Amino acid sequence: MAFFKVREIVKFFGGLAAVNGVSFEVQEGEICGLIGPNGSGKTTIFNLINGYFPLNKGEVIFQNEKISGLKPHQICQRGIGRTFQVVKPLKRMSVLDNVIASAFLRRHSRAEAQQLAEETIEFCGLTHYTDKLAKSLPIASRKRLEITRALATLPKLLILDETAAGLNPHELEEAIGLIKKIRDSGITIIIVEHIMKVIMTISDHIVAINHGRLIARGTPTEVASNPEVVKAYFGEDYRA
Amino acid sequence: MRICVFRLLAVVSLLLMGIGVALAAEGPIKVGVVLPLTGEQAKFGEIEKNSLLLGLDEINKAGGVNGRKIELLIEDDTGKPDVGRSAVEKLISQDNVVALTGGYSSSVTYAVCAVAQQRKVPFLVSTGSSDKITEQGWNYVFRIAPPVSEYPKALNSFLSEVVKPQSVAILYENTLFGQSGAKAFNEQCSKSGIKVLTREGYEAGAVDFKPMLIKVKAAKPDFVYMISYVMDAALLMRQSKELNFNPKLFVGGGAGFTLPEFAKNAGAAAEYVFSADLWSPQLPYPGTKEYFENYKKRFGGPTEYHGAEAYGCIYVVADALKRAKQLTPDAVRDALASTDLMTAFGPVKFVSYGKKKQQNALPTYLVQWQKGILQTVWPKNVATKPYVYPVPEWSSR
Amino acid sequence: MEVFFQTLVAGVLKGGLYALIGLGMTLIMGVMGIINLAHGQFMMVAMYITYTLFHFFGLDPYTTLIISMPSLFLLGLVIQKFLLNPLMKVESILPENQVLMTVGIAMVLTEVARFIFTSNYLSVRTSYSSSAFYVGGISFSVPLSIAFILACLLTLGLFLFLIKTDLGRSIRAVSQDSGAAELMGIDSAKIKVITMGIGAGLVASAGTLLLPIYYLFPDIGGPFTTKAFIITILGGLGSTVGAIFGGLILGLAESFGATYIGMDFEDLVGLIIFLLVLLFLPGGIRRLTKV
Amino acid sequence: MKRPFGQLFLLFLLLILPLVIREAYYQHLMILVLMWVAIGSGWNLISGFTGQVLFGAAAFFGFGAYTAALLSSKLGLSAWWGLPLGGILSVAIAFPFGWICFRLRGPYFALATLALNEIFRHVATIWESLTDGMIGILVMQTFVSKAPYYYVALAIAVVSIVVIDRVMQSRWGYYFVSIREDQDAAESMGINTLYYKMLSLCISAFLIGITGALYTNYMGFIDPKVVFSLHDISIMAILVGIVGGVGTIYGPLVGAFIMVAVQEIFRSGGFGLLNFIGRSTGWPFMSSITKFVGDAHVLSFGILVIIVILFLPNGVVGDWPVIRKMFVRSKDQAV
Repeated sequence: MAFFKVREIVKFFGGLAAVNGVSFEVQEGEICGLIGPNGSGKTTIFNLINGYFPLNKGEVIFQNEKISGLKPHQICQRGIGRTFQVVKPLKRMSVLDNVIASAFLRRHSRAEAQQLAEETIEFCGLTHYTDKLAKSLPIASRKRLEITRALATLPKLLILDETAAGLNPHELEEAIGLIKKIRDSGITIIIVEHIMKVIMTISDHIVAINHGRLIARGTPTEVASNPEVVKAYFGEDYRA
Repeated sequence: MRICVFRLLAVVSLLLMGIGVALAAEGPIKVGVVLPLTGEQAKFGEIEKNSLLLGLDEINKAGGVNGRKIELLIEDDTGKPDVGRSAVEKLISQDNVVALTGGYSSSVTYAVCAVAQQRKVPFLVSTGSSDKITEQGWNYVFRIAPPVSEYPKALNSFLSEVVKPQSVAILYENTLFGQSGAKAFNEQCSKSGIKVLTREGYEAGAVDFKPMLIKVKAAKPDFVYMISYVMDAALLMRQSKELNFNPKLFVGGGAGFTLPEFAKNAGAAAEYVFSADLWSPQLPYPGTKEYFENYKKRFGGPTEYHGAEAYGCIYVVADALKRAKQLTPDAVRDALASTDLMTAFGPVKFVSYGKKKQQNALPTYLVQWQKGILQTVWPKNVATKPYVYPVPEWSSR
Repeated sequence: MEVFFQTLVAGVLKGGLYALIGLGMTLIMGVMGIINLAHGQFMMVAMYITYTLFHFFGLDPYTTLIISMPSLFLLGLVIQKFLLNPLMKVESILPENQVLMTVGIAMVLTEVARFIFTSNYLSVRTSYSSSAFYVGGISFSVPLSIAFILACLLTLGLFLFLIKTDLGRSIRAVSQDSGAAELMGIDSAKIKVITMGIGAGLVASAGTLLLPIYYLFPDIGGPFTTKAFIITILGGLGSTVGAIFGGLILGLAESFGATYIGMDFEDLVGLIIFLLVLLFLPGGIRRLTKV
Repeated sequence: MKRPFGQLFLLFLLLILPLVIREAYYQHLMILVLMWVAIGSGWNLISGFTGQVLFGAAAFFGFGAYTAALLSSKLGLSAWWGLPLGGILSVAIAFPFGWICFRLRGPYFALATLALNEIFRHVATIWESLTDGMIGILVMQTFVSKAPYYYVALAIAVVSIVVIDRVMQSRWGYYFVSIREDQDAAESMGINTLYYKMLSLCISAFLIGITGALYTNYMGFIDPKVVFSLHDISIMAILVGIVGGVGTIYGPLVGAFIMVAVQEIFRSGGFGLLNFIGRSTGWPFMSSITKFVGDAHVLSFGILVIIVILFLPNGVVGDWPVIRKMFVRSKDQAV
């Protein structure tokens, strides 16, 4: 049985199918990349996994448990952490408090939560921002804060939505390093990324979608050479 | 930072205390007044205040009380009970008044009464019409105006002697005045065998009374009894006319139906409408007419029964101060209790009956709008004009 | 049967007036995304303008529309420009501080009116104030009928303005997505100022039309603010056609509630419908009609 | 609580206050301030800390007040039982209240609470067989002295502040603020937002409810228009919160003090100061100034709101550094 499985999920917005019968599996300990052109339904899939939108059809299974139909917070409690494409820092709280709030999910006393938060902040390399208000952070650090916050819930599966978008090359290297570090600590990752360099270097396994449908899956090299992917994804990307 | 906040608090409190102490000075005989001078009820607070001042000047000009002048300390209760309580606490503990008067809305009046009773300062309520106010056994509280349940006393005899109706529809606003008036009238009707077809409350300030009136019209009552405030009263009459609704008579339960604005607003629809009333300028009491004229001269507008209540109050207070053995609240209370005075508002004597204590038992009247003028029509001995009954239908006017 | 039809007529006529009150609010809420809790107070100001013109210059209340509407338009402009727009730059903990600001504005308008005109009840009496015509025994109030027709005309006018003119299109663009509109070169702050002006002008017309059949005092605004947001939520934000339906539904619900349940329940009926719509039909009637 | 001395000193001052200031008038004002501290704190928890702007504080206030009044009028019990019971029943009513309103966000939430506030008032007015409608309910006051009421009010105010202070340092507090800052993010952090919003509302309702019950005991008379008042309770609670400081522990304390003081200063013409000047100087225009000031008290509330929102969006406590800078700046320049 797979660690994480999405089966035939369907989501309609109005009359439009944003996601139409997508299925894929993720094995424990791997990084799974989710790719597709703009508007192909990647973020929608994340929101469906996360429980932010209810599913119209299909199911999501995590560690042999059906999690579709649960609320986002319940899904988080089951061990799935996520970040948002448009970052959602808790602006008027310090970075530490942001992470403490999140760490409270697994630690019940204030001191323990703070300890976990500090460890996680250090793990993610945000230590020098610890006491800054989240709203004062530059964009790269905000994205990192999102990851830190998600990690502090001690997830088994982490879903990253466009974590590298808008970063400069140096920050990009750091981000890739962080993601690998997270994987090495034993957390499974699903990542949506626009920047091919990132996704190709770190993914063990890639799922490509277009128009809400699965068009290819396999290793990065397999997917990159898939003609449909090239047509749908790279074609459009080049034009842009 | 917190320290600073506290320091600020401390400084301000000290300042407030200082001012309070500085102002407790000697002066003429001090009487406290609590009235709504701002907020929604300010209109009547203002009329009562003016009437008090009118009476005060007359009394002081005539030599005051045993040679000493009276000073009125008028506080605004803004129509809120907690603020009214602030006002009365201030009057008693800072200004050391020997007596209190005023009190417009019942909720504020109640709060003021409770303080007056606890602090043993006599309080002569001018309006506050809730029955309960004089039913608490409080010996420092007096009321010059009749309680709301007694407003239609004169109407009852008129109904049983002249109209002899079978059925009635009671319409009332959802206020203390409306709800308790409707309840009392309902009981009276069932006692005298008049069938109450509908009893309908409404939120004061409604735009459209037609739905209610349509229903009442379909029920075909002999007469309609309405307890409404002035503008609602005018709308009710205008819309009844629009709907061509013709019961034998429309009767108002005081308040809105007797004010000049009612006639002005309702126009032709006000004609022949009856109303219970506590006071009118044509009543044959000494000083009634003069009060009405002087008020108009000095303040440029007409007065009505609330003003007369207040005007009566200041004379009653002055009378009690005159008779009091000494100028202490207790002595003034005793003097008030033995009041027997004729005022422009009517005879004032505080009696106990039923559950009530120290309540002025005042006769009430029935008035009718005739050619745009409010005429007293019942009881016959004080009538200024004969009543018009039966009332012609709208279409035949 | 007469009871039923008379109730129906009363509800529809009152609904027309309500629609006019809701029209300005729906525009403001649609574009600004805020609730204008000073809406009824705008109407109160317009009523005082009408009263003053009637009382001191003898103008017919309906003629004063040409003065009350532009005056309130200006008032709306000023309030939006100097009190509400600056808030977009002020960072505060509660995003609803614009709403709280309108509460403050409402208090100030009410008290200023009380300062000038005292708490006295004022009214404007005209020959047609309480006249009615009868169709088959059912009475139609003349001033309410006029208000109803004017409400329809103004709605139509607003509808055309929003669809046909550039300014109207800009307003609709800001209403749908203020950020995107800004990217397309629309000065959204300016559009908000104009929208507030138009919204205030529209409710001014409602006030002026209401005055001959009603009366006036400084605290009159509050209940109408409540009605305005009920209508807006019923009709759907930013939907002019929705405001008409919202107004009619509220008018009818109140009338039928008053006739068949009891006049006590008139206001309750409106509030309960409001909650039901918020909960079970978010987006209001607009979601059903898609206009 | 790094520096508890300031707080303890304040508490000590408040404890001995009735012994120092014996005038019932000031004691009454202090009772009002303390009641508003509790109501303001309650409002601040759900609105300032949890970010759900409540326009319906009067619903809980009135519910608590009516619980106490009905206990006495219908069951013949002491209205003091209303304090615990009013709080608990307010919490009970907070569940359906929250169930309805928490489906909505932002301004819609605010509108829904406003609507519920009005619905409560209408029901209390119409349901005459239970509440006696606008005739109101009378409760005999237990004490002549103000001191017992003062200490009860003080206890409620202190409990509100301490409870909120404790809560805000705990997990709940972190969750409340997370919800205020971003509900979606909070949800993704494993926070059951509905549950914690409800929890926050329940604590608020409890604090506001017992204050309502105290109001009944203290004032002795309630009617729907007074205790379910949108303007005098719900909006006043918001004013206390935003003037003092949204989302600060001591904001409601400062806000309550300012609001009650402003109201009283305007109402009484600067505690009679204007009258005093008028009398001692004999200037005839002083009386019209006094009247003007008296009339302006609600106006001053309105202007205060506008100024605070424009210039001190975080209230006096929240923007204290800004205020201090305004006054201290000149000193800095001199140096």
